[in-house]
Amino acid sequence: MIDLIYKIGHFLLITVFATALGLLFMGIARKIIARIQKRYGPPVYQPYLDVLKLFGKDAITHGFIFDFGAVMALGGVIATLFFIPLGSWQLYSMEGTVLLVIYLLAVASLGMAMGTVGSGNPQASIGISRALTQMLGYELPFLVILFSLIFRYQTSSIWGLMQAQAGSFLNWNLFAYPMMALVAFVVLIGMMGKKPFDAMIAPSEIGSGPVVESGGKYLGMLLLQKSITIIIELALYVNLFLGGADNIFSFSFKMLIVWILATMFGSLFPRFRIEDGVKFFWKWPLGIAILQALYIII
Amino acid sequence: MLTKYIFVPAAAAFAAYILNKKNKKAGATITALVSAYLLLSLALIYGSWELNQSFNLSLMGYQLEFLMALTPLSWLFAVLTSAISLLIAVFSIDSQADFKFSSVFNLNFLLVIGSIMGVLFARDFLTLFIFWELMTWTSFYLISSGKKKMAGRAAYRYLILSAAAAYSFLMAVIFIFQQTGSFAFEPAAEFLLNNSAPQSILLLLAISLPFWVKAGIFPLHVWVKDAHGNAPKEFSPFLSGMLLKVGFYGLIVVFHQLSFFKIIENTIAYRGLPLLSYLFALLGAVTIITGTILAIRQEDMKKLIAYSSISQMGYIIIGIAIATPLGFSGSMLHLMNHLIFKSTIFLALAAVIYRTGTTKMYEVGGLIFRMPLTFAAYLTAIIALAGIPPTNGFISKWVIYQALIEKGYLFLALAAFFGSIASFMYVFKPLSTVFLGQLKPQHQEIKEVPLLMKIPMLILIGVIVLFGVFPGIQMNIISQISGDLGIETVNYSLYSIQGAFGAWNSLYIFNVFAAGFVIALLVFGLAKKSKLVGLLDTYSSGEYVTDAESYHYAYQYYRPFDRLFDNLAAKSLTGFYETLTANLLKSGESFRRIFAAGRVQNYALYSVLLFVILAAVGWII
Amino acid sequence: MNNNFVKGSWQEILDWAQNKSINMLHYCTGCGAIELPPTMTSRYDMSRFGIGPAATPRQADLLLVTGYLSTKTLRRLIYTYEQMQAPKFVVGFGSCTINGGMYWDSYNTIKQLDKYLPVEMYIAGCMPRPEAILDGLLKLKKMINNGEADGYQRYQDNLEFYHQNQEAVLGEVQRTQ
Amino acid sequence: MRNEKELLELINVHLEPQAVEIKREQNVSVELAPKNLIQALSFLKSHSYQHLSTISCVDWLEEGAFELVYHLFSYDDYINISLKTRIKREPGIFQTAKEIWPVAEFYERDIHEFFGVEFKGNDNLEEMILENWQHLPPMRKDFDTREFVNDQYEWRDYNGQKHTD
Repeated sequence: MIDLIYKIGHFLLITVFATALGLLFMGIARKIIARIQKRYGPPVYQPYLDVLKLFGKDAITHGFIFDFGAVMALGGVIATLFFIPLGSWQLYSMEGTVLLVIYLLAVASLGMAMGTVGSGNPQASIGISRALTQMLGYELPFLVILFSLIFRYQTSSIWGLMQAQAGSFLNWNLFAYPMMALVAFVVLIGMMGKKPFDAMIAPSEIGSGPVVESGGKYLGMLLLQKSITIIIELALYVNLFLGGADNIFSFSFKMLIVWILATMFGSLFPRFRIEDGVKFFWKWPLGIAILQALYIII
Repeated sequence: MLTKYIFVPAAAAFAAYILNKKNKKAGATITALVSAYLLLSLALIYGSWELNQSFNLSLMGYQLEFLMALTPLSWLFAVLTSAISLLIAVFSIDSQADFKFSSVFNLNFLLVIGSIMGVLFARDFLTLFIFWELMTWTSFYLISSGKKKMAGRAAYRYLILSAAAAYSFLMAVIFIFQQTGSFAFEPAAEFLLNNSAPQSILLLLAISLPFWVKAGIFPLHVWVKDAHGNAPKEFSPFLSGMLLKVGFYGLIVVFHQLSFFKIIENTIAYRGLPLLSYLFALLGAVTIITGTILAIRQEDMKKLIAYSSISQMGYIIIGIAIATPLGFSGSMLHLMNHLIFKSTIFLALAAVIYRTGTTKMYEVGGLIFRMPLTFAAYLTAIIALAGIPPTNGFISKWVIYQALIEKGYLFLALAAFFGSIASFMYVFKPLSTVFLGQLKPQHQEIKEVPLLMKIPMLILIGVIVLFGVFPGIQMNIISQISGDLGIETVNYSLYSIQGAFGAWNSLYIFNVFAAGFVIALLVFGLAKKSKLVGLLDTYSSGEYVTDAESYHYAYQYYRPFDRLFDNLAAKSLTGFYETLTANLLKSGESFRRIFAAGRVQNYALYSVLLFVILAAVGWII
Repeated sequence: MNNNFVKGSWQEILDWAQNKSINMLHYCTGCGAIELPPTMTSRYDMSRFGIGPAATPRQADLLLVTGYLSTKTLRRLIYTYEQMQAPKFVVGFGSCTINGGMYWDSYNTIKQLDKYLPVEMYIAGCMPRPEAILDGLLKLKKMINNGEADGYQRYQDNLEFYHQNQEAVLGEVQRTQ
Repeated sequence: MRNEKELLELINVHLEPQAVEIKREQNVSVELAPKNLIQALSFLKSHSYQHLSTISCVDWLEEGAFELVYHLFSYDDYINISLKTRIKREPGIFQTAKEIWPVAEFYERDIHEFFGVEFKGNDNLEEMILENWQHLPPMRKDFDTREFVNDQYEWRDYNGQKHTD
């Protein structure tokens, strides 16, 4: 019983922490982009206010699939979160293999896609069709990278991959396999839908794409989902390439560094057309990833 | 008694044909009863692997022996066959009410079941060949009894492929018979092992040709799409779920029981895998990629899922070809799981076709509010197909990935990853265009399908989740098969599988999922209640929309992606294949004159050569 | 515990959050839209007050009517307003929305926006400069924080009045289902 | 390649114009009787005047006539022609030019909407820009905009002082 309560408490704690951290990161990103554009920018705590406001607003739904999609999107990322080691914090991360996490993230994407397309708005469908196409673009190099990492360290658990880089910081995959880390960084930007790869949420062409019909608490839930997704993706990157960390503070710090770099990188580019984005991913990141993988397996 | 599995369906077939003339529902009911009987009696003989049976026949001085036996492999396939035919038969009791050829359908369906049983229990080439041909022809009649006429070229293609493959099989078998004086598997395997390796390999390739064709492996997959597009909607689940798999049964028999892998064991190898096996696996990889790319382009839901079947067959052949314990277990798991989720998809689509009468995806939409259970079945199945935990589809793909990474087969893994990620795209297309989006005005009055059609879908949903949580049930029989074939077994328990780099534990996954969803539900439930509005009340830049028909994004859903592969697809659609086949047939007469005087084994060689040529020109359709 | 007190304070918190975070849907009907880019970008940067653009009415809190409204546009504006979720605010922009402005004698331009939609406030000018816009929006924030911006409630309470006026100039009005 | 003079010669010979005028370089104005107009259009189209820029309409209230102006352009001559014709204001019926230029259908629809001119043979004369318009066509001279506005809209009340003109 105590064990169960402890576990439930742990579940809630991690969820709340990741949400809060993700929202903070989003606020930091807005500030950074503002400064790059020589603006003052909104306060860092702006995303918290946004979420609070959205949950206070009225909302409309387009039927049960719209509701189910939002719940599935948020539930999917929360479930994924428990498999990721966050510094020394880990719930099920021993069982969490990298491939599992990649596919678990798909649950959330599927939920979001289903719910938003269920609204009956064709702009949502167009956004989803773009998002899925782009996903094929960036997942392929990323999976090749995971292939090489798993083959290199002979373990597929994230914890194990993190442990394999222990010792000096020169053991980090960032320094051991810099090309791979670079490819993963580009993939990370694609995953987070940052600037060159944001054709699926193009606000002025397709009315922000997938979230076109989401208002009020639906948008709030998708915002929470987005914030947790950011944390998952950053944590994955930090664990795989920056050697993880042994406490949550230095782990958060490492995530912050990656996030700031990704934000700055993303604020410099115009937007790829969707097939050009896929072509780009299959040309450079995939090519480099394959070369790196060949180097490792031979 | 193994013969009853063949003769009971065969006898029932004619009864069904006659009775169905009186009552439209009788045929399907009989099929259901027979399948249930087969399933039950198969369950009773589980474990008695020593069961066998033989007949002797004296013909023209030859002593012919027909051998039948039960192995774990054939037991599994037989159970799958009877289970899926039971579900389909229950489904078609109602769905065939307006089907003109339902008598012929049930006649042929029962004959197909019987002949598959014959193929599965056969332990000699003659029995195998007889039932194989019976299966091919009856299933061909079944396919062409679909409401649409099977296009002449498609039928031609199917016949050419099957007949050529059958000839090559027969030639090779007769050659072996001349050498050993027996049609049985064991002496043949012994002979092949001791024979010179190149000749054995050639003979075995010739023998395996019909199985490659049936499994729909690139470049012999050209018949699959047309067969699926034209088959009656109730037969599609069986065609994709079971009939393609019988090809894999044959391949496993050739690879393991006829000791193909033992023969090539010592040939040139790549990363510890004989080059020929690697070639097979590469064929699987190409199959995955072509099937996937073409599936994304389809506008017809049955053809889309047919191409998806082709690509999923690629995973199975990769696993079988690399023949590691994990690979074999993974592909057997995938074989079973593919049967389950693909039948679910086809049944759900059959329900849609039953209600709307169209297979074009852009002609329907928004059916979720009219057919929620069909939607649930489709959703569960595609989650499994896309390999998303916690369903059975993820487990099998996960095991196959582990097998590929373990050995470092980069390019096979790349194809597997590609197929898996891209499967999100093609399974989401019917979800989005058929079930979600705007409901067409002419479909406003549609109702959910009748109870008898719901039951099979419900059962299949249950099975998908069950095997997703307890893969140990499947691993139990798979480990017996591996043991029987002499492959090492994989460690497993009821809800976990030990991979090469870490274990899969479905119980944890399930717990965590429950926790995540509960938290999300809490967030959702504690927030303000939302107001329900109609599907046409959406953001349309201020314009008031009244026309649901034009407000549904369905046609050419992935146009940007398709644009990347337009050149490839255009090349495959030129009919190159047909013209070359026709030219080959024309020159066949002169070929015959030159080579007819040759020895029997030459025939086998020519067949193989013909096939290599066909394969080379048979660029994807 | 007084239930009304709890409700009241919760409402105050929501009002506060609302005033700090406003997503505006700029309905670019006239020349006023051109004044918004400088207001949003680095010169004036309205995002430092928590005001940002929204892509669709579902996500928006504030409807900016940036210029004259012909009757044809008014029909779309009403539809858009009804698609927005409460709490929602309307701000009229420039003299055209106040009294018709330079289109005062045009046969198909409405003269007073507040007869058709519940306007929280007008920003005068032809066109208002970014300073005026920022000043107006800051006043709106204050109003929201004090709970004075209650247009959506006024709209509900006087539905008859608004519908009558709308139908007087538009004939039949299509509304959200 | 004709110049303006040659063009006028061509028109004088073939088209029975009521008045012709070279307004300025590359701009020619021709007045025709209504019965000759459609024929003139097809004649000019066959003589390289293939582009119908627009059709405009002028309401001559005192003279009781609508003046229809067809603006043609030639990519060979680089000359604009304005073909003008006056039709009776009541009942205001004319032939369609839809058979010669399909695009004329839209211009005629527009003129019908704002002036009330009927075009025989054009069956697509529904509302295009206005919505639910119940009054006189608004561009006619006898449509009193001021009165309509006073009627339809309310002026804003500035502390009791009504806005008046």
